Amino acid sequence: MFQVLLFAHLREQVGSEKLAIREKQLTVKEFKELMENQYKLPTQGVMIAINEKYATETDIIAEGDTVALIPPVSGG
Amino acid sequence: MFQVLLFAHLREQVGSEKLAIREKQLTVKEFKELMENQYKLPTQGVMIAINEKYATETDIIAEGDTVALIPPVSGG
Amino acid sequence: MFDIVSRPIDIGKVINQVEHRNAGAIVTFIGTVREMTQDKKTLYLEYEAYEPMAREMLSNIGKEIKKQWPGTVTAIVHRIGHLDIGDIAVVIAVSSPHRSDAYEANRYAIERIKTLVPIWKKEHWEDGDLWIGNQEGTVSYTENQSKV
Amino acid sequence: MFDIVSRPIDIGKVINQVEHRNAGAIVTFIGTVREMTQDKKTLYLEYEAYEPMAREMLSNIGKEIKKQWPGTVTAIVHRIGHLDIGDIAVVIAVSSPHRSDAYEANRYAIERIKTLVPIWKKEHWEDGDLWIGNQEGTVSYTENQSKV
Repeated sequence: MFQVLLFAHLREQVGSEKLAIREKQLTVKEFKELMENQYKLPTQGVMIAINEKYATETDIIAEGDTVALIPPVSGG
Repeated sequence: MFQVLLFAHLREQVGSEKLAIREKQLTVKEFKELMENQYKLPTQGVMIAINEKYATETDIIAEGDTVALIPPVSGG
Repeated sequence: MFDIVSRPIDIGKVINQVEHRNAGAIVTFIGTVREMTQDKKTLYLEYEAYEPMAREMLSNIGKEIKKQWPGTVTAIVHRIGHLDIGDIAVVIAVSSPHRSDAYEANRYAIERIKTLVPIWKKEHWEDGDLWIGNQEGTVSYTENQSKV
Repeated sequence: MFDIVSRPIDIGKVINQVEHRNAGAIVTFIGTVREMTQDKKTLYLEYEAYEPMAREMLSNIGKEIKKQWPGTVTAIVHRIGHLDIGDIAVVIAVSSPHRSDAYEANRYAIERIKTLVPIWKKEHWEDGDLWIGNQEGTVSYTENQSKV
């Protein structure tokens, strides 16, 4: 199991700031497919952070990680 | 007659912040020659202001004007 | 000093962080909440951040700058929460022995923030609100939002 | 606000002059007295100005900027007299709806000041002093000065 943090419009869409995903291990690519298919969350242009670092498609999400969906940012 | 204001090293060289020039009318070019020859003041790279505006070589300095010798600046 | 805060930013304190005996130039960028964007009138903004990651990334931007422009010192503070028109959202201060580096490094910092640091703003207008999708407001997430 | 002053400059007051509801970006340049230039250690500086002309020229730089970058607001204050290491010699603040203009206009202002505005600095070192002859310290008036 691992946690997924949601921000901005994704948080509002889900109505929650966290999801708990009952998977042992996923690549980032597989994780994005899961978000699209099961949670209907758009992931185009959305970056993935694992434990507060940006990840690439082939990085592995493991048990206990904190994953975040990072839509295009607009700070500054 | 007109007044000449001196700044920075030129003021220190002359030991005074003002000169009074007893001429009725001079071009800037003539004025610079006067400064070089009679006052031994270097005028290379020195800009001339007449009444607080930068002047060109052919501008006329007239009775009552305030002239300033402006060596290369170093503010900022 | 690289921080995400919920209270007004004290510009002077951010500048103090980068002052030192061999700083000849300090360039600061202050991002404020603007009322008009094209013809739309903003009422207020809300900023949200992934705080620990945003703090870490601001600090990384400082390290990148020190590497690329040796001798510079950088401080960045970004505010989150409710901001009214004219309020300060971000202050970036960069000091350097020479001015050219301070301007360039400061510009680099704001461009990095607007591309990479996990902070989002939601614009509130009279007729709706919207999470802004990228730094120039050219991408937005209309499908999930109230009509604007 | 375009001024030549003999007392410490209040950065916040200069910034206040350029804040307005449609300023999304404020870029400031703060010029401070640096201790080391190459291997020479500065003890203090003296700045002198042709005050009325310098004030007028600062104000003209503001007008040039408004013309070249519409929507910007500029304030410039330069200090003269005795300045110690770390003291602020000049503050330039430019606000603009968009950041790019604010950076460019601010940079333009400092370059204009260093080329055109009748202000001079005299560096004091342990072994002498010298009026600095141009903005980069590459021209000086050695013939009239104590040996350095």
